[in-house]
Amino acid sequence: MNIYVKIAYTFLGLMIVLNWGMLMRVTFRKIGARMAGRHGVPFRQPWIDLIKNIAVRTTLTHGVMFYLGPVFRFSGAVGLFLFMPILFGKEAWMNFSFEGDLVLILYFQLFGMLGMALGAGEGGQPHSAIGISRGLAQHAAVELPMTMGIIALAIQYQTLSISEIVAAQQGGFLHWSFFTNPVASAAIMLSALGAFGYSPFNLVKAPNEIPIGPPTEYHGTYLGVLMTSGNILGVMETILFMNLVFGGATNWFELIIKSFLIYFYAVFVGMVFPRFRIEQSVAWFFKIPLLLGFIAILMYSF
Amino acid sequence: MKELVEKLNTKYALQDIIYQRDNMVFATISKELVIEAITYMRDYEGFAHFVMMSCADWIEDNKFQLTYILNNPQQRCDVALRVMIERENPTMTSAHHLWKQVWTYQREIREAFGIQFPGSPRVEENFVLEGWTDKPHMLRDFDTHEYAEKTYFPRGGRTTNDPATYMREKLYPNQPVTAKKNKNVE
Amino acid sequence: MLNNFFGFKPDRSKYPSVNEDGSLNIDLSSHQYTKLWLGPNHPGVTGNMAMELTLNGDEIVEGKTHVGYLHRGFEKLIERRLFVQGFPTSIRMCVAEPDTNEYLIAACTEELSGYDKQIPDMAKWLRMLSLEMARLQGLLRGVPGQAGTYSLGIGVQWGVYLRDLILDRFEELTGARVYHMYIIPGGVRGLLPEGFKARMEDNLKDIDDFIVRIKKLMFDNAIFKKRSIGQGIVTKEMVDKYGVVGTTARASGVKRDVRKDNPYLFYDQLDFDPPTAEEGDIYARTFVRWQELIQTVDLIRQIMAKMPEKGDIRAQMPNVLNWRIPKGETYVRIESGRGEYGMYYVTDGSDKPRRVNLRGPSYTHGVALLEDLLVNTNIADIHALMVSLQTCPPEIER
Amino acid sequence: MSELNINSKVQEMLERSEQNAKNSEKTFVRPEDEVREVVAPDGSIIKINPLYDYFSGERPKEEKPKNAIVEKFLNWARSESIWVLGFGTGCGSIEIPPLVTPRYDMFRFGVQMRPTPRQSNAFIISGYLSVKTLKRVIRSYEQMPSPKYVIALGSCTINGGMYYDSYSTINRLDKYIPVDVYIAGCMPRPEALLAGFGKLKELIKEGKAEKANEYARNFDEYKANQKKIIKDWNMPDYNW
Repeated sequence: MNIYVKIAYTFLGLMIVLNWGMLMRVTFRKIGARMAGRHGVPFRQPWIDLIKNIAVRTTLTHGVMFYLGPVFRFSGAVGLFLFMPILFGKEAWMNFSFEGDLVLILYFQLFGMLGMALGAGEGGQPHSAIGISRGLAQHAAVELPMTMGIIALAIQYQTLSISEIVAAQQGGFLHWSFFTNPVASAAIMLSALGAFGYSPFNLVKAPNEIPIGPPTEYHGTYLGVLMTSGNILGVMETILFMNLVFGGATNWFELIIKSFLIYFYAVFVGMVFPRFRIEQSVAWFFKIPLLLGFIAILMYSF
Repeated sequence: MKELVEKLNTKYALQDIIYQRDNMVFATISKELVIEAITYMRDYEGFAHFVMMSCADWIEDNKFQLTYILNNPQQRCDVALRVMIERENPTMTSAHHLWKQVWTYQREIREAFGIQFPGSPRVEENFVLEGWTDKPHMLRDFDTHEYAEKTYFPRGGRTTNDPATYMREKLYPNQPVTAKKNKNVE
Repeated sequence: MLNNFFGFKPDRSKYPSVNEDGSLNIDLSSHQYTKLWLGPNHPGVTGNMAMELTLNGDEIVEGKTHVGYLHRGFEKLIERRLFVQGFPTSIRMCVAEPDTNEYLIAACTEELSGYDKQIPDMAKWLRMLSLEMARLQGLLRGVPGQAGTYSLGIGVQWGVYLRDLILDRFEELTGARVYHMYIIPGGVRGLLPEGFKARMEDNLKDIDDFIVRIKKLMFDNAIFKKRSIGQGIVTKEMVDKYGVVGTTARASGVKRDVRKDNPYLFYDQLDFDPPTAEEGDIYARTFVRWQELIQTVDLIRQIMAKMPEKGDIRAQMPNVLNWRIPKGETYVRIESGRGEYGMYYVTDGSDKPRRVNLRGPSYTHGVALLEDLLVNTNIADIHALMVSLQTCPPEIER
Repeated sequence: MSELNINSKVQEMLERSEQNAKNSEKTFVRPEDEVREVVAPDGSIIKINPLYDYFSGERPKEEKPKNAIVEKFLNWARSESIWVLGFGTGCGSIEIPPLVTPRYDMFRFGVQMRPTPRQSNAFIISGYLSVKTLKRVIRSYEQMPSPKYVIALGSCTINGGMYYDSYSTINRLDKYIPVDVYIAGCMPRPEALLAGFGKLKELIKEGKAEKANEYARNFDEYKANQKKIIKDWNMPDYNW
């Protein structure tokens, strides 16, 4: 395929992912509202919020890193998108995935968080600093079991390429890693709860403890960029878990259904559970998910 | 209740004993004895619950009245001890060592009435006001209306009527005045 | 043992070191401590209140409360208003449960002027109904609010909706939604509207359903238990030392309820038993309040059943505009949703009170007790601690 | 020959008198705001003046809309997405929980709560303001990015209401910060608040809600009023 056509497809894909992310978020806000018995925000709300944030007139800065924080987060989200095969078997939507992209994806997950840490530190708000240190601590705890599960999958399929992992899962739902390797899948999906950042693991933004964590000082366009990258990240995380555990997607319809259900799993848990404290959260990930990750690796090592 | 008041009376020479309710008595005690009395009541008579501490300004007599209200949770009775202290350079012995919440009351009274409680923790800090430069705000001779009119920007068109005269004028304009007229009408 | 390992708690008896005068030796320039102001603009602080915290990591080594952001000078304002003009002013002292203020100032003026024996029975029953409804609406916000502090917001949404229904009943009964001015000196302002009892019973049925649901949502929830058990413990010894009252004292095993100890109105004719717990932590306090919610629903049913159909609702009172009360002083206490709520009232024989002083439970809970409980707490638990002590800043500063 | 030929003795005296004048100014500086020397992590000693180093001392500027047609679209977006600062300044904040719960659900109208002033553009002054709170309100208001709107709730913000004679609460809010919408009543019902939001939306759509620019234009007047009642002014004149 021509590289220019490829770039055009990538931009189109990014737009689709961004809009799907916004729609998905607002749908879950509405579902949450219905649980409470409310109507909730209208479906157009995230787009209007984005326009309004860009339309804010005053912008002020605390320094260079304050600019770069949202940029880092956005590049983390876009990087995650660039190297992720979105639809299996369609060359146009494989993006720039290559052999060994799994390692790069794991790195990009952390990239946005590090950018936020630098930006929030420059902002000087104590709540930002507390939030981001909580975020990094929890991220380390989430990464460990998740990486163990992913390594177990890599050993199982003998590859570090996401497209090959997806390819190995084709041919009926019983070929999904969820059924062929339940232990590793469980480790990944339990730590996925932490990656999505819904309650009980929403410590980073914890609204009534440290309002609202790292983005406290961010406003206007900065916040718009943060919101955009947050929406892209949300979808890309679901696509990652879909590719690893639930057999990927071969068309857009399948992608929408699967990513919606995976996201719904995180929101569903978040609706009925309060929030952990940071040490409880870290301890939780170091108990069952980590144990499952160990077992998964051991199972395929011998 | 009666025996207790008798006992306290012989020990601390109470005055103006008023039985407000069956289980509530008000009495005046001298300034020097009050801390001793409430310590005795807490330790030996079971008045473990410190209800509140309050102050009233009797500007006509040039006195402040400090009231300590104690409650006996077992016997379900209350004793309120009044202390009259001079209005000039008012100072009172602190009771913060008896109950943990007393310093809050003392801090508030220090700010509102200007009564000093030497030794009470954080008593010099402001409690509710910030940057207050006028006289203590709960004194009777501090006119809050005048202060508000002078300091803030009252919006025009606000009228205040004395309810008694206003009602009489509006509702019964032809009726002669029968009720005793108010002295304190502003 | 394992639990203690994960819930690592530093030993605050060793550091920070204590100076000779008893203050903590905190050197902010040593990079060990952080000064953090929480509030007044902070969604995790109940009401408009600030806390000056010194942190070591995210553990609090010293906490100071700053109040006064809601100070309106009520006690000064009432001193320059007639007795009856004091009513609309006084009920705004605490917005969470305004009816208790109404009853207190009515009871004080009646007692001092000697009219307390002439209040008709019907008025007393209606007063009790209004007070219990006020307690119910406060608890409907407060009980799920405890889970809300741990970001379990769904119960709050249900609870506030049901509270709106109770406020509708208040509107029927009194004409106002939040500030009712229903209890006036000498009686109450009106009889029950037609069909009130049936509509109230409908709402109480909804609340029964809510009570069951909230139990599953909160008290059977593993993470809620994990966050609240063992946190913010008020021991039995602390109850008298700090002047702890109400549900907070009852959750520490001290059965103290003004409705039982010093019955006012017709509370001695009702059949109830204040719930207690022994642990004294946040979970126990919330659980006691949840039982209190059940009991309040039952009390409203009892009151509506025992209440006479008709009767006088007001005693023969003097012209309130020329009303003079002889010199005297009194202290009246009742049990509000938060605990003993009292008013000290001094009259000097003129047509205005000499001194009015409110004693709210938050005055001790929210300043002295909170400051001591804050030490060694995680900043994540501050909101939960404040809500569990039912801190209501407007009644601290008035 | 230079015109300003001040000899060194006089210069010294002038400096001393200037110094004296500076010292005699009554300043309310909290201990943590005083100029101090701090040891940086690398061991060097740096001087910190918190009031000037932590805040920008720049005056607010008027920010006029640029393109009328684009502005019309942006105003529509602003009106449909009102982010309210979650700062309950008075007893009116008891009516905020009903607004975000099933009965009155203000999310339907695009009104949402934000916990930090940086991200919010509407400020509900919920009732009476004591002087102590007013100080915080001014700071929060100035930290909000323009365009920003103020909704004043209750009679007490209009003319003092029930507390007209209180020594602690202000009487008129519009002397200290510009107000877009007043909602009368004590206390106003949630429906009144929803109607107030509707009114604010209309104002924004018509392009009339430019009170942030008015604040910048009449900055000195507002500051004079604020400083008249806040006796211990220990913050910068305008803090971003």
